[in-house]
Amino acid sequence: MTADATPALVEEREPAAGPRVRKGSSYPRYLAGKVAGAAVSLLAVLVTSFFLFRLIPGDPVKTMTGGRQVSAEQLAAYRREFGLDLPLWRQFTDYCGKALTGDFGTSYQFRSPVVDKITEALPNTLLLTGTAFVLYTALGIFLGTRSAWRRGTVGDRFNTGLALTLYSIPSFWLGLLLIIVLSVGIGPLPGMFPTGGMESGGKEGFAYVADVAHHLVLPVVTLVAVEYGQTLLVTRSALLDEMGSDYLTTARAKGLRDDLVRRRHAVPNALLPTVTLIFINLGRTVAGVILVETVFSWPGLGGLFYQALSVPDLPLVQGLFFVFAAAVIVMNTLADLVYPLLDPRVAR
Amino acid sequence: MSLLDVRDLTVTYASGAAAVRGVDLRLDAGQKLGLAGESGCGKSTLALALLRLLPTGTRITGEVLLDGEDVLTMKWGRVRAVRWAGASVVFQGAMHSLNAVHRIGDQIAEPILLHRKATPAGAKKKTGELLEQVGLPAARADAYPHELSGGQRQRVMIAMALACDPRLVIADEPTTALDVMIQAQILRLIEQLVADQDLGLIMISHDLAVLADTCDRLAVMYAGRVVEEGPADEVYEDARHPYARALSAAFPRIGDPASRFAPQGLAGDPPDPAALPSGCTFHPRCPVALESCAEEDPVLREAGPERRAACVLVGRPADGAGEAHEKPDALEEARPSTP
Amino acid sequence: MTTTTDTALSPRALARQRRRASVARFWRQYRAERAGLYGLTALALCALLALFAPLFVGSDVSSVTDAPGRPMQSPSAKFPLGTDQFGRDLLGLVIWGSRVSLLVGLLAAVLSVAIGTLIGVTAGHFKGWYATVMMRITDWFLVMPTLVLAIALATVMSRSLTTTVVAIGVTTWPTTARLVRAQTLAVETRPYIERAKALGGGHWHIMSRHVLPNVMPLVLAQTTLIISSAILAEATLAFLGLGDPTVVSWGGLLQDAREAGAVSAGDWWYLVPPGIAIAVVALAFTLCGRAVESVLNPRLGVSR
Amino acid sequence: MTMSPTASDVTTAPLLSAQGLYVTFPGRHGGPRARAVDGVHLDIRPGEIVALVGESGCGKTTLARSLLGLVEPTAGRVTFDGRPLEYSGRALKAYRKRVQLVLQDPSGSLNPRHTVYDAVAEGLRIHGYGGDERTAVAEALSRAGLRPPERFFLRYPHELSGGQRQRVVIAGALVLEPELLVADEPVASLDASVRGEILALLLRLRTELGLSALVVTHDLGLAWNIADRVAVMYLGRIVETGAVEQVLTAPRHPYTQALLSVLPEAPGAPVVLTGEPPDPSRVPSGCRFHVRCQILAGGEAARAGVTDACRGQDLEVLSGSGESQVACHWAVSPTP
Amino acid sequence: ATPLAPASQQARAADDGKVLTVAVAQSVDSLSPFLAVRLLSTSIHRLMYEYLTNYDPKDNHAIPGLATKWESSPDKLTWTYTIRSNSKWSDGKQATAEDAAWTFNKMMTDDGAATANGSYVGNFKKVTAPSPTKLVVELKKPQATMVSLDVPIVPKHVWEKVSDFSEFNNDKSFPVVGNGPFTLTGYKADSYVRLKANKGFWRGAPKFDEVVFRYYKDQDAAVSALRKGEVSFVAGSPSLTPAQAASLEGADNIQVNDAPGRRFYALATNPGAKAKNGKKFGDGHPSLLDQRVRNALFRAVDREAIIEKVFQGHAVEGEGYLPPRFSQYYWKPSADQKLAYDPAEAARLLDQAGYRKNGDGKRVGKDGKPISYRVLCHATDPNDKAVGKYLQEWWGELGIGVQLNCLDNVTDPWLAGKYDLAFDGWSVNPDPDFVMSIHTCGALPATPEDTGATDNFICDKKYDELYARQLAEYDPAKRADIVQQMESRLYDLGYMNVMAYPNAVEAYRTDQIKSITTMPAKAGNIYGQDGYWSWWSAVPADSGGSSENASSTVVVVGVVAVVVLLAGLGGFAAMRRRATAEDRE
Ligand SMILES: Nc1ncnc2c1ncn2[C@@H]1O[C@H](COP(=O)(O)OP(=O)(O)OP(=O)(O)O)[C@@H](O)[C@H]1O
Ligand SMILES: Nc1ncnc2c1ncn2[C@@H]1O[C@H](COP(=O)(O)OP(=O)(O)OP(=O)(O)O)[C@@H](O)[C@H]1O
Ligand SMILES: [Mg+2]
Ligand SMILES: [Mg+2]
Ligand code: NI
Repeated sequence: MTADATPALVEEREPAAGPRVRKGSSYPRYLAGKVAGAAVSLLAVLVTSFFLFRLIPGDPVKTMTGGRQVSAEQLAAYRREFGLDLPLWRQFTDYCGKALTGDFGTSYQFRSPVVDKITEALPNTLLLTGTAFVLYTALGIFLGTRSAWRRGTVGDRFNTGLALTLYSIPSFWLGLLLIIVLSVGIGPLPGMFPTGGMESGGKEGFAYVADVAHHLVLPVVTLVAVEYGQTLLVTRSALLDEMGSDYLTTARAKGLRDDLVRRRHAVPNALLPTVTLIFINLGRTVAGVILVETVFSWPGLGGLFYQALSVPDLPLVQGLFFVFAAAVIVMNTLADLVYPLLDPRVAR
Repeated sequence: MSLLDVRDLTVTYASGAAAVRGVDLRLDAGQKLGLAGESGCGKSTLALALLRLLPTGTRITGEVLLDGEDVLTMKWGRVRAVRWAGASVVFQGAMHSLNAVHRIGDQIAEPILLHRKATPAGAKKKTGELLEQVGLPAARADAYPHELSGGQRQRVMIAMALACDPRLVIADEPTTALDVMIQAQILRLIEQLVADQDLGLIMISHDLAVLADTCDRLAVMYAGRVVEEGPADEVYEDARHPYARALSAAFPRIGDPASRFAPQGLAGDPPDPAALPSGCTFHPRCPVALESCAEEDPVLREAGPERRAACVLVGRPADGAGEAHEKPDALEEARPSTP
Repeated sequence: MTTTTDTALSPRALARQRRRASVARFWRQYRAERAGLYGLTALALCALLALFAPLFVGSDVSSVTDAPGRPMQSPSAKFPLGTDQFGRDLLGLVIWGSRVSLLVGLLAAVLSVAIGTLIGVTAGHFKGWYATVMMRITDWFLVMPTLVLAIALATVMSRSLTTTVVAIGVTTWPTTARLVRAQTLAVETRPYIERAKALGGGHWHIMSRHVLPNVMPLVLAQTTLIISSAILAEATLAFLGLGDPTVVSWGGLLQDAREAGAVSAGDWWYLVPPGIAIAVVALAFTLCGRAVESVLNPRLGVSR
Repeated sequence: MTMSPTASDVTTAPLLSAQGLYVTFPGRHGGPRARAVDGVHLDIRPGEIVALVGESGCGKTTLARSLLGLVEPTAGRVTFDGRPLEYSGRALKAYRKRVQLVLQDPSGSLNPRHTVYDAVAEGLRIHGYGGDERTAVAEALSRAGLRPPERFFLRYPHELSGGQRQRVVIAGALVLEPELLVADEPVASLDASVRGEILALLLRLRTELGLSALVVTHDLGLAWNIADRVAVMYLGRIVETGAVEQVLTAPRHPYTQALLSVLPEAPGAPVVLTGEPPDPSRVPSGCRFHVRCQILAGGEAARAGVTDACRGQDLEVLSGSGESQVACHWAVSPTP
Repeated sequence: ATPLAPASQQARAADDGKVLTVAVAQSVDSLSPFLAVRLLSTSIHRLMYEYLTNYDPKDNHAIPGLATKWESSPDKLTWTYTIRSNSKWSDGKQATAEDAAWTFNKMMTDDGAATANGSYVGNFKKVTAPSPTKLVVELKKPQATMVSLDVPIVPKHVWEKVSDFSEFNNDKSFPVVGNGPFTLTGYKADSYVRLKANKGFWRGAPKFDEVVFRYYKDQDAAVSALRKGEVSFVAGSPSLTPAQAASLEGADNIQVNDAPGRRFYALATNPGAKAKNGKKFGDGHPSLLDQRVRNALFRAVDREAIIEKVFQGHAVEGEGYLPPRFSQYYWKPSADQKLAYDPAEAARLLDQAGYRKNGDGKRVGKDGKPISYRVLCHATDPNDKAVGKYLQEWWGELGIGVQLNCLDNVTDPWLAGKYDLAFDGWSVNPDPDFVMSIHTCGALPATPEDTGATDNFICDKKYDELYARQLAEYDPAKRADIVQQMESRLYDLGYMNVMAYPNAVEAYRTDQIKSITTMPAKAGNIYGQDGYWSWWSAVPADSGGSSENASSTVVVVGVVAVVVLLAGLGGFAAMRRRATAEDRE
């Protein structure tokens, strides 16, 4: 869970049970099923996001006015303004109705449409998590493949050991250490990177890009460090599962070179669990990385969510929660749609 | 010079299991050799050893002369060239020997292209021909393995084995998992192909009856060793080695009153290749074991024209095998494995 | 023990003997896993430390009023890891904190695995609408971004250890449920289930005698792995200020360190040890979990 | 060699009887339903061994399972000892004390986490056996040929050879002292050399305990080895039945003939039926075998003038009684 | 030096000018003066817009802002402000009384516009601008804040076009028209706010060309940024921690400003929440209604220890209600009035009040149950949690349990009166009227449903009388005396126990800021002043030359080079492996 990296090792064996759908179904039917499932899930998320946060004790309107002197009439007026005077079910139907048209209400604390706040922060989050995602996925797959192929060697043991170790490190802690070491600088080591934020501001063109890239380094390094292990381990064990397979012996018997056996035969077969993980990770990129965003003052969705929760800014919280969950659902569905392309056994 | 000449081949797995222990075999072009023996006796290991396909850490000694060239001492590059082009394998369990994510056509064409036997277009054409040869429409090249039935997959494996026109085909239990009727189809197909192309064929099975029906010669393995070898019919009908005899007796002949209500088996458990019994490895289960069998490990010896068997009773002046044959009770009544 | 002749044994004794034998076998195989041994050793040390913490640090390490040192002292002979902002001995606190971190990790994992196993086994065994509903729920939890959900739960409830345990437990069970269900489905297709049915065994018999023992190894491995992530999760929640501020835990120490400004003040001794402790324990559990998994799961064992 | 110890006596009442049994499975994703068992009458008399043979996928296992009440038939009924089988949990439990199933795959039939003792005692525990469990288990094991039984008590399945595992499974069935044993491919996954041992055991149990048995197999040789009577199944239906000697030495149904002809040592040219096993979700009309029938293809049917009947006229379901019967227009036509 | 050398000396010249970068820990809630309530946003509005009046940085008295002078009618109901004619909007238009009138009128008529500062105009009857330089405000009843109307005056010609004031955030098009010392030129949520110096500002142009507020979620990151010179100033939220201050004190080129704060830090007691209509609500512990209990609790709080351990010297021990910084109102209890730290006396008081220890050493309430107080604390405030730990132990000694209830948002239980004690603290304005008013009965909510101005539901007749008297007193000295009497009363009541006056601990780089005005000038703070003095007055240091712009590019280039190098090495290694793999199988 933390480190946004739930039992990684666990997911290893998941896909085998997951995407292998029953034989005999055709792709359109399969597709329709998946999409319908996703729609149901989205609806469920909408329901929960509405009701879950209503459990936060307290009167949203009093919270919104922050304890300033307000008369009962004014409070009532606010309630009316935000539709909080309606019976709960009406609030819910209104909310759903609007949500379906992309309107998640107005943030209590920022006084601007939730959608605006989200679209404002979304690119920042995507920049951070997207960059990290690409890097840790590539690194994880590359090292995982090598590790599996040379299992038992010193290199493999070092690789998995390091990955497991980094994987066990709390990301926020690593971030803090990196700030001390690489940002503040210790001893002879100069502080090379900014301590936080996404940009220094006031820059344009190439300087701007360079500036953002400069700010991006440490958070991305932190994320990559704690995340690549999962991909590595999943790839490695998926590949190991395939290693003993007869079709690899067949491939070798055909006279294929070792690396061709790996690239052409082993890896494509072992890809499914990794792909599942990749899509899960991709879905999570939107939820951002609350911790890393906090440590590095990155102006993303995670931080926004955390801020919104502490108020609590219900419309914003609900909207963000929905977006987070929707991203995962959409990605999962996409993954389901991609499987058949990767593995013809799926969806037939 | 024979097509394949295996001399004193031993294979020991990294785990210490001596799966093949000193096997000598010869095979001429156009000949069909059957290799039988119970499960785990080392048949597949032997087959894999012929092309050096065993996992790293396995110790292999002896010689495997393929057209006079020793596979075991070749450079890897040469081994790869020999693989499939010189000798190909139809693996046990075609279900798993095909790569599930590639179309079968591509899989068949892969060795063709790899060994540069044809251009991509040529390979495609050849793939179609091969498929038709094994009785599948060429259009099925676009299918994925899971879209085929077990018998069809086995045919694909056979087509693939023939892709580079090898001189030798090793078929490892090509019919074991199949229904009787499909088994018959496949066997017929193999026989026909061998006859047409003048290949050397090694066919592995534990079904002695099937091998006897298909092959010219038959070798029976027990615990990593060939214990009997000879013309197929003779070995099946009249085996010299007690194990081979027990094995052939296990296949009832329908209509033969002797086997009606008289199933025959062989008591005892197969030996553990990591801890083989002393002396003749078969002696703990042997109904005609002598005391000396516990110490002396007999080598293959002549047991008639073109026949060899590894039993102390074979080739004795008072032909032990014959003697055992006169006491069929020793084998006939299958007994529970109680001491 | 001398080998009593088999004939004299009662079924109960047989069962015990058998269990001993299987434990011994498990241990023999486990010993072969070097990483697992390291993990186990580290864990044993931690567990001992946590269990006997009262003996050598005493519960007053966390007392602010009789803190022995000055605030933020760097490591010295008296305070091997220095002191915190109240002047408390950090070594003592880290040791003391292991109790909460391990406890929360353990409880959360047990909760999570218990829910997951229950739902997984029943959903795998009973087909039909029950399974469909359960799996929908599971899937739903599965797609929730866990940390987000845990934060939300921790916010909704009051700040206490129970909250932390529940928040972690409630958000991490679906993976277990999915795994257990997959395993249950696999077990259910095994002929011995059919045999048990043919012998007259009912649902309860099949689930308790056949399915459960067969998913147990998975559950065991899963528990170990989840403990590891639960410890990380506890630290995360505490770090985000969602833990109980009055108990000493590793994550709480890290948050204290950050709130006290230890990072920019360069008081590494405040920051580094709890982090290392978390990483070491999480790693140890992960290593153990993987070792257990590879011992108990022959499929993985073969391929390694 | 002695012959047929308890020859089938047509007059005794059957112990187990399937009457007009149909089992269909829902088709995949709206496809046509699979008629796995499609009208079967089958009687098993006390002390009789019946072999049910047929190629893969013809519905043998489904039939066996429905006899045990593990699948509920879509139509028709199973009677045991004259009483129809009830599908309530309690009735089934009582029934399953008297009828036992031995499955195809001995390794799979044993829970890898249960010792031999547990596996054998399981049935006793389920049925709340009152007597001395230990003695009962020991007895069952030794009867199944695992002697001395104590030596096997603590073994796990993986510590046993395939043959020993199958014996444990059989012991587990015997311990409840059943009246009937349904053995689904009892030796299919065993090595040829162990096969005979297990079959001999079944025969011995029949003589010692008077057990009746239905042995499901695709191996005709097995039927020859141990059965009194054989029923040949094709695509969910029994197409030929009768005493073993008669059916296997003088088959009347073209399908039985083909099956026998492809046996390696069979005399004459093998009749290799082309194509894959037929699909129970698309049962041809008329004689269900006609699409693959070599007699029809070879023109012999035409000579007998039954071509149209073969193609269009459904055949009667064979009655379950012991006498020799065949479901074939050509075979029953005056000039076969 | 290496290309990766730290760019420490950088008063960063963005394009051409000197930039003052301020690290802030708060995010902007809104840039609309009608909506913003957070300290950061209102400080920014100070820079963007001129208010009618301002506060003298030396002694906080009202001085001219947009208004050059003001006078009230004798009945204090009509106020006339003279608007200066030398203040121009940044788009060149003249700022006039019309703008001010429009601003106030908008707030009076539009609920959306009243969101943030509506309380100032709640009492206004009419606001008119008879001439461009004259603004007349008519009141319904006298209002003390007429010379401290902290309301940004916005340009009418710009804001007229806004349709929905409750949703307009003023953050879409830049530069934003204003007439303050700086003009808002850029804003990115949770990233930065940029303001450019207004060269034509009537009081004189600021010395820095630009002020940038950069958002750091993490205070440590902000401090690190200061150390590196990425920012010129760190305010802390609300102040730097002792550890940070201690470490910065030794650093080169960094000045730590440890100013006596304007805050008090107190322990509020729930006096039994009730509304003006007499309705009681909430669930405060009944024992707390006994003054002896409250005093006993406070006597068990070792303020010295709190100053020493929690604030580590960066605070002054709390006594009276108002911090010593406001010297004319500052009050201290006399020696015998003082509730000095004395646990034994505390125990005695509790015994006396009838709350005796039971067998387990726990004091039991009248209901026979052991007493355990719920203490409401701010989860985001480390001090609350730290002091809470001490309370647990101190009161534990007394036999009283403490349950720390730390929440991100305490508003709800607070307003509902669902707590026993709570950590409380207010920033005190130069005029103490507001912080005094929140303890009057008049501030109670009208009904439990309303939200009153009250802080923690204190309602004391005697205090209220004093409050009324000071309101009517126009002689500053006499008024101060009454205020002190109020403080004394509050002290005795024991509902508000001030534990400390935390210092405002902030730091800036002396190599970037040569001088900066604190407020009050002597030992004052820099961030969050009433007015724009600090940023307007800050003088850039001359040394700052190297531009981070360049250096960061260099660093990026360096990093890219390293990455490429590593990738190349990796590729090379992989190729070599490939070569050897030939012979592997
Ligand atoms: N990779 C391996 N490592 C160690 N032992 C092995 C390995 N592969 C096979 N063996 C052992 O070697 C022996 C021979 O195995 P092999 O697969 O050659 O038998 P087989 O005759 O082909 O059996 P089957 O008829 O079941 O296919 C067996 O006892 C087996 O357990
Ligand atoms: N649960 C089921 N759902 C749907 N179809 C089934 C099911 N079980 C069996 N079938 C189908 O019913 C037909 C008969 O299956 P059955 O297992 O009885 O055959 P069998 O004769 O035992 O074959 P084998 O010799 O391969 O064991 C097959 O086509 C099979 O696909
Ligand atoms: Mg083999
Ligand atoms: Mg079957
Ligand atoms: Ni507050």
